[in-house]
Amino acid sequence: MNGKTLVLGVIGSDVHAVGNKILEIALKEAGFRVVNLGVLVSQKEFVEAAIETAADAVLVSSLYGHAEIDCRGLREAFIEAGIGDIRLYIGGYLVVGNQPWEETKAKFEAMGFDRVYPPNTLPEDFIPELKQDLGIEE
Amino acid sequence: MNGKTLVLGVIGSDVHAVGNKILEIALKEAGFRVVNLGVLVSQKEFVEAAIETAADAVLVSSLYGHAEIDCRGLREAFIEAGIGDIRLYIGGYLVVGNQPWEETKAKFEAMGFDRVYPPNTLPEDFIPELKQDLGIEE
Amino acid sequence: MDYLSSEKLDWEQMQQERQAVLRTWETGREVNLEEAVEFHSTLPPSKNFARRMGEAKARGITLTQPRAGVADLRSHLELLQYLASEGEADLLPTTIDSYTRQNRYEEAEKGLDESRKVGRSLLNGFPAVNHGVKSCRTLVKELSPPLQVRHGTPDARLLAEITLAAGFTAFEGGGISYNIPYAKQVPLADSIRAWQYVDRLVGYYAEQGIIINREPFGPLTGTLVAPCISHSVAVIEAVLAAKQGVKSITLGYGQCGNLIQDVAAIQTLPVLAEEYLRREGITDVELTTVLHQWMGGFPTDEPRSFGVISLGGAAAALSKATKVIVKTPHEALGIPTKEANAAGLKATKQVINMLRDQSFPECAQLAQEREIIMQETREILDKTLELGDGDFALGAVRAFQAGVIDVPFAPSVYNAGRTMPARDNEGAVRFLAWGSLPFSKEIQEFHKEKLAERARFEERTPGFQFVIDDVYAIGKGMLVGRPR
Amino acid sequence: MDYLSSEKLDWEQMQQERQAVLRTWETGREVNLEEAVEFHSTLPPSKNFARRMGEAKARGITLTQPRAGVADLRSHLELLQYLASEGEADLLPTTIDSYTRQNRYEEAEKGLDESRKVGRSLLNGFPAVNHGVKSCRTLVKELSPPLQVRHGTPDARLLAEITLAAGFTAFEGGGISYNIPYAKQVPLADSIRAWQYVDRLVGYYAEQGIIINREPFGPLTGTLVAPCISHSVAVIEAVLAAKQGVKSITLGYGQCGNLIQDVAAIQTLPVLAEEYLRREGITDVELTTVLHQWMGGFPTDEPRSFGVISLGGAAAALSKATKVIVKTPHEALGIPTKEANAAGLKATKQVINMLRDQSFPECAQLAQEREIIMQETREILDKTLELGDGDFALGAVRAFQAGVIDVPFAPSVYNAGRTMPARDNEGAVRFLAWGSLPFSKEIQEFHKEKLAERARFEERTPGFQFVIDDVYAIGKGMLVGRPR
Ligand code: B12
Ligand code: B12
Repeated sequence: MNGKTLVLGVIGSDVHAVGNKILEIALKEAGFRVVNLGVLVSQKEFVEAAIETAADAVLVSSLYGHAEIDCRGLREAFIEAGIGDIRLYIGGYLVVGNQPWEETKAKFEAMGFDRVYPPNTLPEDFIPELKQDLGIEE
Repeated sequence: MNGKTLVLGVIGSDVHAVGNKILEIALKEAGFRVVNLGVLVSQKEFVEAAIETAADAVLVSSLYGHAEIDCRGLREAFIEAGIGDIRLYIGGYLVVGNQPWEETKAKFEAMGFDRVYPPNTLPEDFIPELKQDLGIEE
Repeated sequence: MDYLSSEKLDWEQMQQERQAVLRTWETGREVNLEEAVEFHSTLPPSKNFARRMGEAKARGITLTQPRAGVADLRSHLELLQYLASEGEADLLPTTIDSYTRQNRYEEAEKGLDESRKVGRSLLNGFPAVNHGVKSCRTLVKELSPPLQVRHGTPDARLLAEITLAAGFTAFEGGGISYNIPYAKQVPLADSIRAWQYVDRLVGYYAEQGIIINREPFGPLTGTLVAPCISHSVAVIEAVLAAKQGVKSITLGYGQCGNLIQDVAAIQTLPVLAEEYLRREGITDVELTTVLHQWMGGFPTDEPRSFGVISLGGAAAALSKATKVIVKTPHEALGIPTKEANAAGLKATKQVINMLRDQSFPECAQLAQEREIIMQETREILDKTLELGDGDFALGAVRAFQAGVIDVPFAPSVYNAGRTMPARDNEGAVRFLAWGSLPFSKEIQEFHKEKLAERARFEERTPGFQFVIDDVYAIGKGMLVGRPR
Repeated sequence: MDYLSSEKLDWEQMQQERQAVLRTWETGREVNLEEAVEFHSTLPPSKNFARRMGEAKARGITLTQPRAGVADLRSHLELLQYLASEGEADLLPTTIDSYTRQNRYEEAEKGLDESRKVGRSLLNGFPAVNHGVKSCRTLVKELSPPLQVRHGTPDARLLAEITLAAGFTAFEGGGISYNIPYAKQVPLADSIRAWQYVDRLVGYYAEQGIIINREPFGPLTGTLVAPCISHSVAVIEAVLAAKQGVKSITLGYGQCGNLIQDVAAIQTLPVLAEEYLRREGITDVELTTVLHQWMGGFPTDEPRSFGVISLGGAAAALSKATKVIVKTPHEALGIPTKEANAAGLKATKQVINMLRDQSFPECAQLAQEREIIMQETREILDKTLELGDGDFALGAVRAFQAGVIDVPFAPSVYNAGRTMPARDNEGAVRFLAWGSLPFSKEIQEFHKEKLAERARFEERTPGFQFVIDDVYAIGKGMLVGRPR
């Protein structure tokens, strides 16, 4: 255990569960305490879970293409709840169709995500970055 | 029989025989007298056969991509032989690779071909035109 | 749950419920059953999905069908027209967006509005409820091939009312297959009951002489779902549908990747369904089959995706599935362009046509695989019936509760999630752990031995790493997730 | 023709001929056998084609190999590098241009010069003779996978001298397979003799411990060539090669499209070759197999081509062919771009990898198809031996003269061209007319019945229209050319 807590979930009306389950396993194996909210998670549930568990970061997944709509105001919701500086990550298929990645990335960064990951990101691709961000030494 | 004679052949070092055999059958069925020189036919052989058989048109095939080199001077050879106004047709894969068709067509028209056909032309696609060109009524 | 039984709903008693359902969104007002039946009777037989399926079955050929749906009506129509002309799709879909699937019509409306504003679809499907009967009917009128609604909706009562009234002649889904993989908190009894409504509505149309095709969603979570699991769900939903008067049922299965297992799966589906229907005394349902090309994670490049797609086409043709649901070379990139969608259809059609006069030869391995699938499925279904005191509706709820039916990777809290599927040494999907699946000793031994064989070959102990490696394998260009 | 026999050429006596051959083009001077053998011995084993094939056979996997060649050395190198990295080709080719194939080195030189001038290849391949030993060696040095020369040259003596001296470790072709489909007026005795020279050269290398792989060209004209025809040629060329000391032979076959026939064809190839080699007392040759994806006319669009390609990949993997020669989605458009070439490789690799742990199951139909192929081939080969007084070299010449071996659609005047191949009702290639193929009554009846079956199904009389329709069928998205 590395002492850091992550809240994990698939936002909105999205039910893609496979990646979520795999992520949970990979993050636990990497030493995190993982609070997995599963699929169909609302903004409110993310905020509440982050407060309750004193999370260090929230990892949002969105696979089904509606992230643009579902994530609007998410950063603001955290700010309102008094934990506006929590680290926010998002990954998956963030828009409908295959659009230029740089645009998509910029769009979600502007929405307040600290890091935005493209489709098919493997655990081994981002866990090192996550550890670095949270100041975990290997 | 429609009274018209066609000389048929695959020019240069080209050995693609299947289309040539199918063309022979289709043209015979359409009523032409067909003199099929087969594959690996030189310019000289085309000219001689056209003279010998008093052909109404010469149908050159080239499938293997070297037509640009092989057909240079073909029209001139017919002119030299005194039958410079014979109708010349060409069809097949005329250049190496898949290049813009309009350019290829223009290139071969400039070389003296009366009609230039793209790859995968079926007998039913060009026989009507051929008949029209040669003044055959149906 | 006391109220749940598989008995046919009383049409008269259902009218009150219908009125309530139709009031949940304004377009519900447009539904007029009498007028709808009349409209259906004016449609040419070639637009009837059930009929096309029946013909294909009789001729022993495999039809192609894409998935496709965008927010705006015109764009959706153009998309489908393109897939019919350029993609030569035999059957057409209308894939519904995810808000509608969760009955969130307001969000769907927002998405639809914005999509129109920005000129591209912000929704991942066509919000048919928001469009309403009249708009949907435009699709039916303008398109030649038959149309099916494809979605993933636990409570699709309003969606069915609207699309069937509009003239759609096929409707995918079922109380289990559109709940367990597509919802988290919806009690199974609720979705089964909601789908009995849909089936009863289809049954009503049948009583008026309008045959509408129903298709339980075969692939479930699309990821390492062994045939016995999806077959059990398919058979239960077929029986439940038939009991409400449905006359045309297409049984589905998602390609697993081992050719023999895939062929055996398609071959056994109608055999098992017929068997359990007959036990209920039902013999007048036309059963057809559908193979879904690989439903799990795809490779990210187009050429490799074409490979996966073609292999799925081959499995469909060789097993003589009545239709094949086609993936696209953009599967791992995002919702496909219309060109990519047509490309998937064309590659599939080429393979299917080249194999149309061939079938997978009868052989010992195939027979054994069929036997295994049938025995496993019967063990699950018989236990389910036992738990339900002879009733599949009740039995299904209790079976899921007990883990007697258990879908891997399912998001629903009503699914036990105690099995661990993994590929054997030839790539067939087996169980590393079967949780509470009511397998006999014989079947348990079979799975153990199959995975031990793989473990020996790979020189590692069988375990969860198999599952993870197998989840990624096809995306990485393999079938079996071998250690690297 | 008196001089023709299959006996091993005397190496000393061959030296005069070698000197003459090496003088036919200036680059011949660069050949120094001793130095070449030394160069070969410095190459890592991973660059040896024969070795890679042997390993793949032992592991039961199928390797991929593209076709590719452009005029200029740098461009050719880059092309091959791309196919190895992006296309993950296991084995690399160097496809030779058509002038070189006809020994017209001057025209090749012109084409090469002009290609350099205009900056694109005006030649349909790499003119290796014109490039010479040193330039060709650049390829061997810079590329990791093993390299094969692929061409279609009746007299490839100089080409072999140069490319083998350069370090190529595989050489396609044979006295029949690179004459009958690739020439018009070259007497068979001449090309067989020229190829005995090539084989003897390879045998010389073997004597020095350098194993070079030889591959008779399996598909011949690529168009409705029944297995018994290509198998007969493959076996004869294998025996002729082995008699000159060749130790590694890859037997080829061009996919016909009926899966069972294709699998049976690959399975029977080494069985038959071994049988006839053993009769000659030869047991020390390593035999491997290659399936060529469909070699006839392709569909003009890419998605459909991917379908054909994938099906070929499936046939190769399920039959456990040692390698597969890959087509591209540009096949019916022209020489492919490097991207299209890599795309064909990737689609194929995906299919092969997904099927690598599966094989076609043993079954009655497959066994029957194998029996048919073996009986047909033995009837042809035994008659050939009889005509040749026990000698395959002489026998081959006389067999072609008599139409005992007869390749459909071949351009050569030395081929009888009296057979009429057509597909049966399941798409397997059979004979509508077998000309003078020495078929027994039993086999004749088999073909008659198979085509009568198709005729009954199509309600038309069997005849030449079958052939024409079948030639176009795959290009038009079908396998069997049904009437429209
Ligand atoms: C399996 C699957 C399904 C299953 C899901 C079953 C289930 N309940 O889990 C079923 C069949 C039910 C399904 C349904 C639908 N699906 Co779906 N599905 C897929 C598919 C084939 C594989 C997904 C998967 O499991 N991958 C394997 C796992 C391990 O990978 P993963 O999910 O990508 O997660 C990894 C990474 O993305 C990353 N990651 C994920 N989240 C995060 C977060 C952070 C912070 C980080 C760092 C990393 C990260 O790590 C994970 C582990 O490696 C993909 C396409 C593909 N990839 O091939 C489409 C896909 C995701 N689905 C899609 C769609 C649209 C749908 C539907 C709307 C139906 C439709 N219109 O076609 C419905 C949606 C239902 C709903 N309400 O959500 C689209 C999304 C399109 C878009 N965004 O443009 C895709 C891309 C297919 C496509 N090309 O159209 N689907
Ligand atoms: C079969 C085949 C072969 C066989 C030929 C056997 C034989 N002896 O006949 C073999 C395997 C031996 C072969 C060899 C080669 N081939 Co080849 N072959 C083909 C293939 C697959 C089919 C050709 C065919 O038979 N089609 C069926 C017949 C019925 O159609 P057709 O030939 O096109 O003819 C029709 C029309 O074109 C038209 N037509 C033809 N001529 C004319 C003339 C007129 C006036 C008109 C109106 C119409 C017309 O009517 C015909 C009947 O419908 C094509 C690709 C394809 N089309 O899928 C490549 C193809 C033609 N081959 C090609 C090449 C390059 C070669 C080789 C050089 C090897 C190589 N580098 O890969 C050698 C050449 C050897 C030589 N010296 O010629 C290239 C040509 C590329 C280019 N021009 O850019 C092609 C396009 C493949 C490719 N994409 O690379 N080939």
